[in-house]
Amino acid sequence: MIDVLYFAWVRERIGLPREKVETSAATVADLIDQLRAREDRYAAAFADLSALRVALDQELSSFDAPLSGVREVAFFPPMTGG
Amino acid sequence: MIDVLYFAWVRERIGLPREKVETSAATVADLIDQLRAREDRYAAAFADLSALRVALDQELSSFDAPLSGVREVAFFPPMTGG
Amino acid sequence: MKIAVQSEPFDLGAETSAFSAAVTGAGAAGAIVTFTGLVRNDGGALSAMEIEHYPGMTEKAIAAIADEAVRRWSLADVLVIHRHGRLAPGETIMMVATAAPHRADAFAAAEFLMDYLKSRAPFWKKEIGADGSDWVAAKDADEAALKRW
Amino acid sequence: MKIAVQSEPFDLGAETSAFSAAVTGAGAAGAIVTFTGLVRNDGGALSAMEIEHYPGMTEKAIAAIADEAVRRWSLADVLVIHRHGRLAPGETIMMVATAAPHRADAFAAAEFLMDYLKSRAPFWKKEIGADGSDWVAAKDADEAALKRW
Repeated sequence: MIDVLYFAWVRERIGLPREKVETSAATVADLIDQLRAREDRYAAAFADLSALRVALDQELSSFDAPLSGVREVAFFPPMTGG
Repeated sequence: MIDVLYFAWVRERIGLPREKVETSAATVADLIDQLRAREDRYAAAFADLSALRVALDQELSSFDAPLSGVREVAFFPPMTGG
Repeated sequence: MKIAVQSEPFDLGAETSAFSAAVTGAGAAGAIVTFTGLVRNDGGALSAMEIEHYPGMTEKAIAAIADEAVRRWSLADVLVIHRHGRLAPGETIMMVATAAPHRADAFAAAEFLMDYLKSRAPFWKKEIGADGSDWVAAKDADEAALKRW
Repeated sequence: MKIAVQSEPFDLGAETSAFSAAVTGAGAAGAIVTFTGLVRNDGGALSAMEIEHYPGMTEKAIAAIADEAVRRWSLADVLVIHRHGRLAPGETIMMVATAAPHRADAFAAAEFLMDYLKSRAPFWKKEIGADGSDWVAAKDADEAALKRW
């Protein structure tokens, strides 16, 4: 079980801010494939990975990063702070 | 008659902040030659022109600038504001 | 070093005074730079800005950016305050302050902090206007700005 | 635009607040940068700093520099305060503030103002220590800094 968090328009498209996901995905990309297959709203949120960023346990990471040992995965658009 | 002002170490070397000078100098450089010839303290103050700046009527200028029409000449070291 | 992530407004003048008093007491600082980000009015089209963030990660990301600034430049102190939640036009969104012996370091560190906070701290802005709302898109220029450091 | 040349201390926090309030009321500013110059302690060697200036020319030179900043960048407002006379370690020497729609303009204009105030406004600093006093020498780096604009 892994905590998956969504922010900004990713949260809005998927319709929830966080959920627990049962997964044996080896990498972030594998997890995305699993989520995309669930429902259209997931497929829509993950349609264009170039518009997405991912953080693993609150550190920015990449889509090919391994998930082993990771407790929290967050998906969000490019940040717009400051 | 022209007002001649001195600032910072130029003022200290010459020993006064301002004076009126009777001059027919055509340029700043001519005026400096006239002042240098007066006394050692002027010669000391104007020994190294690369360490000096000049303003004519409160605008930064150059040593070869003409003095015609100028009422106020100021000599000082490079500025150190800010 | 002070880092604050908060929904409450902050008093720019009071924060600037307190930051300045702390570094001038120590005596090593000759230069203080502050940057303040405000919600622009945009000709009245904007009624509010909503700022979402990632609690937990936000504080860590800002601390990492501030630590990097302290490593790169000779700084006497660093301050970062960033708000989240709903803000009206004219309200302060965030501020950074840097203190350094020399002005070049204070300016460079403040610009570095801003460039990184813009694109590497987990905040997302949504503009709320009369005709609906829209997430602010990240600009290529903001990503490009990181390359100069 | 506010330009002040004065011997009296100024309140950095209050000046920053007032500058910010004026530009946020207008609504066009998204970014405010302030720079403050302080008398450094230099390890206790400095007992005071004496700042001489050229009354009359000082105000004109600062106004010309500020006007040039307004010509070069998109600015909502500019503030310059510069003190003269005898200052103790830790005291504020001067400040500039810039307000702009975007942060790059606010930063660039503030750095431009500082570079020009440093070498083109008629102020001269003298450091007064236990072992006597010395005029601060202009740095080649300060003159070189003007070339980037």
